[in-house]
Amino acid sequence: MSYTGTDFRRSAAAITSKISAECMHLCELDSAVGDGDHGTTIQRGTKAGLEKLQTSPPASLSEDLSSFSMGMLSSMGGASGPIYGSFFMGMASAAKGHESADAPLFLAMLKQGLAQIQKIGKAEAGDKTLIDSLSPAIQAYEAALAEGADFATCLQKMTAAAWAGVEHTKSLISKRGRSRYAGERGIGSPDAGATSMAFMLECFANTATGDKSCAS
Amino acid sequence: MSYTGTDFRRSAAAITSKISAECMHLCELDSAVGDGDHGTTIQRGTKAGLEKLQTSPPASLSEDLSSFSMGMLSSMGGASGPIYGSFFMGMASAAKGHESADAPLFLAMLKQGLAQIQKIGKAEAGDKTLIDSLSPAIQAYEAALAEGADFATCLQKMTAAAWAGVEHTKSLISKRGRSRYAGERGIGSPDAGATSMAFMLECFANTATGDKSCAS
Amino acid sequence: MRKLINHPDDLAVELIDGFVLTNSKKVKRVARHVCARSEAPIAGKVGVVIGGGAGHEPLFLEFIGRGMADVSVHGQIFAAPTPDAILTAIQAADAGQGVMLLYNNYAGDVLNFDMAQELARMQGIEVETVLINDEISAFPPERAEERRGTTADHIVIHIAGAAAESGASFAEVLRITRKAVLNSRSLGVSTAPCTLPETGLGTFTLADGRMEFGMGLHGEAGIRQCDLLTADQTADELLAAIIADLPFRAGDEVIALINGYGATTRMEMFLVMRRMHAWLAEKGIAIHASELGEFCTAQEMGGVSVTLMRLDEELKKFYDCAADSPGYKSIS
Amino acid sequence: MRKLINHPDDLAVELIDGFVLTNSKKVKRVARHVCARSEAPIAGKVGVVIGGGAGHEPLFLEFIGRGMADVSVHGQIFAAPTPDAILTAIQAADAGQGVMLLYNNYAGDVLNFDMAQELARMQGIEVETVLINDEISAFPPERAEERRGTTADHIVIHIAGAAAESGASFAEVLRITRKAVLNSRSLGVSTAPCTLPETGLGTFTLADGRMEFGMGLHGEAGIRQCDLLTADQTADELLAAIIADLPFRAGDEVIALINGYGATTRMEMFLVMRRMHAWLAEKGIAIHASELGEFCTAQEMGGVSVTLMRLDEELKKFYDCAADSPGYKSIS
Ligand SMILES: Nc1ncnc2c1ncn2[C@@H]1O[C@H](COP(=O)(O)OP(=O)(O)O)[C@@H](O)[C@H]1O
Ligand SMILES: Nc1ncnc2c1ncn2[C@@H]1O[C@H](COP(=O)(O)OP(=O)(O)O)[C@@H](O)[C@H]1O
Ligand SMILES: [Mg+2]
Ligand SMILES: [Mg+2]
Ligand SMILES: [Mg+2]
Ligand SMILES: [Mg+2]
Repeated sequence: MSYTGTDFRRSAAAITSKISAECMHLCELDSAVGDGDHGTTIQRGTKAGLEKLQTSPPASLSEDLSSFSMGMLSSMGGASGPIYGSFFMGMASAAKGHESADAPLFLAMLKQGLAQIQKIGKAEAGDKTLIDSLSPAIQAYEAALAEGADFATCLQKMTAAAWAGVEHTKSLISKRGRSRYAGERGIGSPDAGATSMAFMLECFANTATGDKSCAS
Repeated sequence: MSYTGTDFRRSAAAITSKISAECMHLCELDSAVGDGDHGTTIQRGTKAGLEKLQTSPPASLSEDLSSFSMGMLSSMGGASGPIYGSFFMGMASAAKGHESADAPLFLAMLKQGLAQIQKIGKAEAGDKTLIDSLSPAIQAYEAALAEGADFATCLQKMTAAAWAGVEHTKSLISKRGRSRYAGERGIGSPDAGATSMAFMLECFANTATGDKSCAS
Repeated sequence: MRKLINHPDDLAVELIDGFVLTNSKKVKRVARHVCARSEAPIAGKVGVVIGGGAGHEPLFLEFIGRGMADVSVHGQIFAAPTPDAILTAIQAADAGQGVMLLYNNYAGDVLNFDMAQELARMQGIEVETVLINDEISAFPPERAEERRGTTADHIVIHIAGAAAESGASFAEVLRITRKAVLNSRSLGVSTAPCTLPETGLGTFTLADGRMEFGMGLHGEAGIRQCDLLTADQTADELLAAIIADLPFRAGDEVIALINGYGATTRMEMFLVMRRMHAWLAEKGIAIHASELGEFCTAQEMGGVSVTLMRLDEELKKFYDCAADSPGYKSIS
Repeated sequence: MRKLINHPDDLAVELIDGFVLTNSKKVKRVARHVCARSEAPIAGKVGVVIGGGAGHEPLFLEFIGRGMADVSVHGQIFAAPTPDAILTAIQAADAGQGVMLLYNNYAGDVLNFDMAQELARMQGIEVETVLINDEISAFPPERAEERRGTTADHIVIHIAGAAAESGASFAEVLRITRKAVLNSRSLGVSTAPCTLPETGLGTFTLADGRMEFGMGLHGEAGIRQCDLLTADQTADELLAAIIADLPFRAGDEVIALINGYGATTRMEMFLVMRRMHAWLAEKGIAIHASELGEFCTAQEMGGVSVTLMRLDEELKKFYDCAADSPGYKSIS
């Protein structure tokens, strides 16, 4: 099994419809401590990213990730626009020169995505951001890979860890973005961005392994 | 029994405290179909009228009625300011040259008050205004007087008819002031101004007959 | 209640205090309820007095200044001013060239202003009245003289003020102002009620997601309630009624005005304005100027009104003059 | 919800459509999310770009014009604009004398504007950033660089715009603008929440009769909730905190500003202004000018903020220049 440009186009479609379905839910999460627009923002971004893919000729995995990133960047705004734009741009740059990704390359892509997020956003694990679902997800993936697990299993572990990370954000106090002002009042609510990130990773896993359940 | 300047000063005090006590109630009545300020407006007017009396030297019944009128006129504004100002001014002009009012003169005063209201406000009986408590009140008074009733009885009949008039305004469609726009939607609510007029007439009656219950 | 106030009895006076302090370089306090532009009365100029109940700010309080009115007189919240205050206002505006009383056609206002007009005439001051009655919903065109004044106010006041400023005679100022009124039509829609600050009582009830056309500025009942329409649909309904009323026709040139009633966002106003431009273009009606803002409010009522004023060359000339009042500025 | 909108996705673009139609004589559309004063870029003049999330109108959209900014760029409601739109805005302001990016210090804005600044520099445009951070509640003075920008915006923009208009060099415009920011302090209180037009969700909950100090412009949590205070008490609390923060001292000369957040009546603002004048007089702080209005809103949020800006001769000179933008006019 390897992850191709075609797979990413399927992932992008799955992500877009999943995010649309969860739009109000994500807004409600953001509304508890932030300004309530994360759902509409990420929906706008994924739609624009997908449209960019659909209107551009077949291209490499890296080029497609980069197009998706540009679609998000030029449509989202807010804090999450540059953050998600950077994530996909990081994945694109790690994929450069490869027709498709095997399990180790996909890990490198995720790591490069995280690195770009941290480069631009300066957040650490524990700040109650989408890093708190992405970072444990990458760790779980890496641990599974080190134990010799296959690609599909790595992706499953990744997804489970992402959702555990979302759950963990409930206990955190935000240090970034609009939710930081809520301080301890934010305890009990999961972070909106961590949640959207978990949906994305889940869609990656499902499309990579051929599971269509995410493309509802 | 006759109604003197001193009696009017007592009436004015009784009216003022009664209106203050009923202020919110009158606002609520006005709020159903008008703009909800009749209570505060008439409260402001009676307070100002009373203050005018209290800060002016002892004077005739007519002069005191006229001072009270001026106090209302220069403090109330709205539709009810000129209307109530005219009412007391009419009473004052009918009382002119008399030390005190007996039952027939008091009737003349009421009639002159009503005439002034109609001169300035152009409303007819049935338009759902304070005329709809004042006018039947005067008729009841006049009928009692014609039947030979004493002053106190005339005043009691007046008060009862005023309240019956208030009750009757519930069935009327407003043709004057802000409430006219409500049309049939105003049916069921008594007119605010008719209600404040009934309180005033009741206070007149109580103070004239020595009943202090109104000066609560 | 959700309002920042002190003692309810002091509202009207304290709000005028704050207004005068805010604009001390350009306005002065003449009496508790009366404010004037600093230079009033202005020699050789017809005086313009405006006024009404408070609670509609910036109307009328803040529309005094160059190219606007000379004096404004206010009552309590939603209550017409008293005759003695209006008389003081007339005196403060009088430079011997005549004084025009320009206000909205409500029973309470007419009663009080008419009394003051009588008193002023008895003092030998030449005074005439022009009533503003632009709101179309409450009465059909045949009964236009019973209609209420609403959101055409500040442009009528501006044209009157500019005409007076130009040195026009009393008769001319009256004629031009009446023409401005006769060519103005407004209709609004409310989306949220407001509360009276003295009592905390609501002026009317309106469920979330409902709207009422023709609701008055003091919560007077409107003509039609319905489920909330879109901005475009709302503009369509308001414009169709207004255009048919004058009627406005292809080739006319107008001022196109959107007024917010209080809690309305400028976003909503811009959406309605956007549609209005498309509408008028389609009808062949030219827009000489667009205005958008809160000019006439009903406390924190939600909703908008649309006003159109048809211009001829004379009205256009005065409209295009500069206006410099705290509540309305126009830089030509 | 109680708002007049069309399709939620189109809000930001349609509101800009309406803005440009309303002000077509003085502003132009540069791109979907970018507007400029008609003359921009202006030869020989430093360019000033302002922007941020939409939904705070008139901020920033309407503060372009003479003595104000050259270009404004907007995102969706409460969401910072995107880097490509900001880049377009920079290009539209660039007359070769340098372009200043002037906006409020929020994480989302900084991320997007910084990206655009990089892109513009790669194209050889000289670009620098000045962040506005006048709001005192969220961080102590030692962490002032983390503070948010709020209701000092339009006076900072005016001083920046007037300085640029005067022909000052890029370095001078940056210095003067930074000085204006450093001398500004704001604090607000919310009395009623607002709803996001896209979703109808409230940004926060606040019971009737309660108020929250330091509430952010997007519903970010404040620092203290309490029962509704009077207008005077509210002014006292806001001023005590602001004055201690800079600190402002006897002998200082200031601009005293009251901003309404959306659903606030001007009546309430005038009451707070009234008390502010008494307060500052007592402290020996002179008021050079008072401003009152809705300059920076958070949809239909209720409440007010107070802003003080301490002036020196240089700031006063630029503040006193004329401003002619759709959202803010000052006639000198
Ligand atoms: N510096 C940061 N690094 C990583 N993620 C961040 C950062 N700041 C904010 N986020 C994420 O962005 C989400 C909010 O996104 P969104 O609501 O779209 O933007 P905004 O805060 O501008 O309204 C947060 O829930 C958080 O996960
Ligand atoms: N033309 C009129 N003649 C007699 N009474 C009137 C007239 N117009 C209004 N009123 C009375 O005034 C009352 C309203 O007074 P108020 O609320 O104080 O004034 P406003 O209508 O200006 O708010 C009505 O309830 C009615 O009884
Ligand atoms: Mg958000
Ligand atoms: Mg009333
Ligand atoms: Mg009233
Ligand atoms: Mg946002």
